[in-house]
Formats: sequence, C-alpha cells, structure tokens
Amino acid sequence: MNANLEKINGYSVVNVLEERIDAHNSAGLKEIFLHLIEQGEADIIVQLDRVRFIDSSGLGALLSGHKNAMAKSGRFILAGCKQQVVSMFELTRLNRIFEIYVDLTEALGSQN
Amino acid sequence: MNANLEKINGYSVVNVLEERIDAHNSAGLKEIFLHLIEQGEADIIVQLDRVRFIDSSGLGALLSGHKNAMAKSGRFILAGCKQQVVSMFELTRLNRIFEIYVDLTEALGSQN
Amino acid sequence: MCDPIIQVEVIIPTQTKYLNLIGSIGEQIAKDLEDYSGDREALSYHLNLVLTEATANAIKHANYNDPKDTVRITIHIDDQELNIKVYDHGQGFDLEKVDIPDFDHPKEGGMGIFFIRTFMDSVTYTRINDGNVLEIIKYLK
Amino acid sequence: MCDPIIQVEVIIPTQTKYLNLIGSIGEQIAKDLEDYSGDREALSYHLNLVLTEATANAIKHANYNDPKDTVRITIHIDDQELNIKVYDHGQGFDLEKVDIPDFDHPKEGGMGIFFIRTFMDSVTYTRINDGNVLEIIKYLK
Ligand SMILES: Nc1ncnc2c1ncn2[C@@H]1O[C@H](COP(=O)(O)OP(=O)(O)O)[C@@H](O)[C@H]1O
Ligand SMILES: Nc1ncnc2c1ncn2[C@@H]1O[C@H](COP(=O)(O)OP(=O)(O)O)[C@@H](O)[C@H]1O
Repeated sequence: MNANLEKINGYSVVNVLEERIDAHNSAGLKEIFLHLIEQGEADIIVQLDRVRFIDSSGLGALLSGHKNAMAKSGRFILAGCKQQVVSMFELTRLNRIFEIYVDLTEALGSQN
Repeated sequence: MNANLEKINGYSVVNVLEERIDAHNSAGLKEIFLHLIEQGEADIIVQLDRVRFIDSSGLGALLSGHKNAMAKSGRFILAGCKQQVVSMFELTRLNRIFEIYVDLTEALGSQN
Repeated sequence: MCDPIIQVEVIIPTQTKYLNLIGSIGEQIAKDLEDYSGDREALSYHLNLVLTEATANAIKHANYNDPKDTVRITIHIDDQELNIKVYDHGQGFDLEKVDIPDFDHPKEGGMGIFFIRTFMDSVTYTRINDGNVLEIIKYLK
Repeated sequence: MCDPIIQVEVIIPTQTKYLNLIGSIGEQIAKDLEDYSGDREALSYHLNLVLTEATANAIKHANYNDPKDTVRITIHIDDQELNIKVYDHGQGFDLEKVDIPDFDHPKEGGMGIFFIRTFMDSVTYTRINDGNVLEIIKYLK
C-alpha cells in the first residue's frame, strides 16, 4: 500500500496514493491504521481523493480502522471520497457509520 | 475524435480531448486539420496536453496537417506534448519537422 | 444475432497482484460496448468490481497454497448478454448458503458475493471436472 | 522455469474501436511484470503500441470487408519472454519486404512495422491454415 503520513492539528492524516484499493493492498492499509492506533494515534483522517476504485476488502480495511479507532475513543474520518467510492459506502450503508467530509480542510475544521 | 476548436490571436487552436490517438480516431483528427485549411485557416496550434498515447496513424495525421498547412504557407504548431509523445517524435525524427512548444502561451508568443 | 462480439480468456497465477489486470479489462470492455442503454460509467465500475471480487475469491478461498495453481477467467459478450466465468481448483462452496450481509452489524468480510449478485443478473457456482466455475451473467438488452 | 505466468487470449471484431482494449491490456501487463529489470513505464507504452499497431494492421490490411471477420490476439508471458501472436484471415504479405521508413522524406503511413521491430526482439509473419500469424517476441532477461 502506497500511502504517506502527516500529523496535522493532532490528527494522523493517511494520504492514500493508490488509485485502486483491492485485496492486493487492503491488508497493507489495515496495517497502517493498526500501527497508528497501537502507537496511541487514534484520531485518523484518511485522504481518499486519489482512489477511483475500492472493493469489498478495501471497505473491510476502512471498517477495521474505524472499529479500532472507536475502541480507543478516537475519530476515524474519511476525506476527499470520489462519487464511485461514496456509492460503495451507500450500498453497504457504511455511510451511516463513517464520518465523511468533502476534503481535508472540512475534516480538520469539524467538531467532534 | 473528441476535440474542440478555439480562435486565439489569429490561430486556430485544436484542443485534443482524447488520451489516446490511434487508428480509431486519427482519421477524424486529420479531417479537422483538412477542414480548417480548406476554410483558409492554415495557422494551427494543436494542444496535445491530454494525449498519453499516439500510434503511427496518429503521427500520420499530424504529418498530414503539417504538410497541408505548409502548402498554404501556414504554421502548424504542437503544444503541451507529454514525454511519451515527444519520444515518438524523436524516434521518427518528426521533432525536426514539427514546431513544438511547451504550452499554448509559448506557442502564441513565438515568432514565425 | 448471438455471434460473440468479444471473447477474452485470461489465465493468471493465484496472486492478488493480477486483480488490477482482470478488473481493468472489465472496465475497458464496458467502455467499448455498443448499444448499451444503461449508465456506461457505472457498468465500467461494476464489471471491474465483479471481476475483482470473483477472482479474489478464487485466489483466497480455493487455493491449496500451490504456487503453480492458476485462475482462469473468461469473458464472452454478444448482443444479448455479458458472460463471465471464473474457474478455480478448490474444494468449492455452497453459493446458496451465502447470506446477504447484515448491514446493521457490519463485518470486515463477506461482501463480495453480495456485490456480484447486486450488480449482475444471474450467478451460479457449479462443480466441474477438476474444480468449479462461478458463472455470472449480465443482460445487455 | 518456463511455465507460463500470464496467458491472455482476446478475439475481437475487425473494428478499430477495440484497439484501446488490446493496447490497455498490454499496458497493464507490463505494470504487473515482476523481475523486469528495464524501464517498466517505457515497456508499458511499447507493449500498448506494438499491440495497437499489429492489431490495426490485421484490421486494416487483412479484412475482406467481412463484418463477421475477427482478429485473435494471444499474449503469453513466462520467466524468459513475452510472446504476442496476432492472427488474421487475409491474403498475407511479405514482412521482409517492409523497409525502414525514410525519415528524411516522412510519409503518413508505413511506420507500424518499424515500431514493432524497434521495440521488440523478434518479429515473424507466417502463413497458417486459415490465415496468417504475426509473432512478436520480447526477451525479458
Ligand atoms: N471460489 C470459492 N471457493 C471456495 N469458497 C468460496 C469461493 N468464493 C466464495 N467462497 C466462500 O463464500 C464466502 C463469501 O464470499 P464473499 O462474499 O466474497 O466474502 P469474503 O470473500 O470476504 O469472505 C467466503 O467467505 C468463502 O467461504
Ligand atoms: N496483417 C497484414 N496483412 C496484410 N498486409 C499487411 C499486414 N500487416 C502489414 N501489412 C503490409 O505491410 C505494410 C506496412 O505496414 P505498417 O508498417 O504497419 O504501415 P501501414 O499499416 O501504415 O501501411 C502495410 O502497408 C501492408 O501492406
């Protein structure tokens, strides 16, 4: 999983650099979230603006990150999702579970 | 061939909107040049900044445009070519024949 | 008018790195379909997804850790329908027993077959000589 | 170690709209090649180009205006080499008689075979039962 990490205003921002999240790289994404949360970084923003395609294992990785961040009373925010990705959240009703913002600025400006 | 036309400072600017020029759409591109030149518009700038792929028939269409514009003492300028496209010009030595500028601004600012 | 229009066969090792190749072929085929009256952009995504999910299942669930094992995928398109077959060499499973996911208690897995059923018109899983075949059909008319 | 790694077969009607599909498959395959020591981005472009040119020739030059005529393309990859075959049903031609283009007097056509020869390691054209096959090999080691 090609991704880079930034720390902004107390949030760990995970910039996903892949256009595609599938069973080949979703385990890597899940690992990134797990690693952050183990280190006590449970406020996570995932920047998905490059992602054009996500499969069931990719949704699973996001759900895993969400669950683990919640368990540590953190936040798990998705930003910059393209319409195709949002459609997948809607179909699986994950849009009711994830906190979703248009972009990083909105995500950072949001109140818990 | 998906392209749009603009008239800027006396030049007919052909914006190619395809990522790919091949035997499927190159005849259409050739037609666009022919049509302009028949209408007396022999100063042509071709904006290629979206084009990621060009095959032999695409090079042929550009060469045809060039020849016909020259025959009417016009100019035939290519702008915004990606490295992959420039490599194809180099391999066929068409870079010695075409007038090539980095972008539209440079092309418009160039003296004949 | 049922002559095939496009026929594709791909054989890959059971490695997830090839999912992108399989998915991309589906995406591109959708863009080339003539006379498709529905939303072509959506179909592109759906074919990409369905091929990715079906192939990932054949890689994950039907592979006895044999590095020489392969997955064979065929895509046939005619005027009427688009037919996808994914062949595996595993122990098989009962497709009818795969339930709709419980969206009120979301889990990390178990959404692949749901996506395939949602976006396509017919899904069957059949035992054949040396393995199994998942057959997926989408009607184009 | 010459087991095939990837095998692809595509059969399309003799229509140029399918060139994008064929080219894209080549482009994607190059991205998935392990252990390729050369420039992978360049190989992506070259495979796209070679498949596009060879298939375009089979469509343009080897088709007796039969709308049901098809072109068959196979791509086989193993540890050692990448092998492309493009089958046509036309009258054939003499590959040896195709000259290098005269770059001092550029013409609109006649660059396809030159590109194929430039980017690949071996090119042959052979008559077979019901047509001809252009075979293109690129060594990967
Ligand atoms: N090709 C296959 N071979 C064996 N079992 C399979 C195959 N495809 C699916 N299954 C079974 O069906 C279940 C549901 O599959 P799916 O909905 O894709 O979710 P997931 O793969 O995430 O578990 C799998 O967990 C597996 O037990
Ligand atoms: N599959 C084919 N069947 C018959 N003739 C062919 C085939 N491929 C190439 N040729 C012949 O070889 C010539 C050179 O081909 P090429 O270099 O691709 O240039 P172009 O197709 O632009 O003429 C063609 O003009 C044609 O006469």
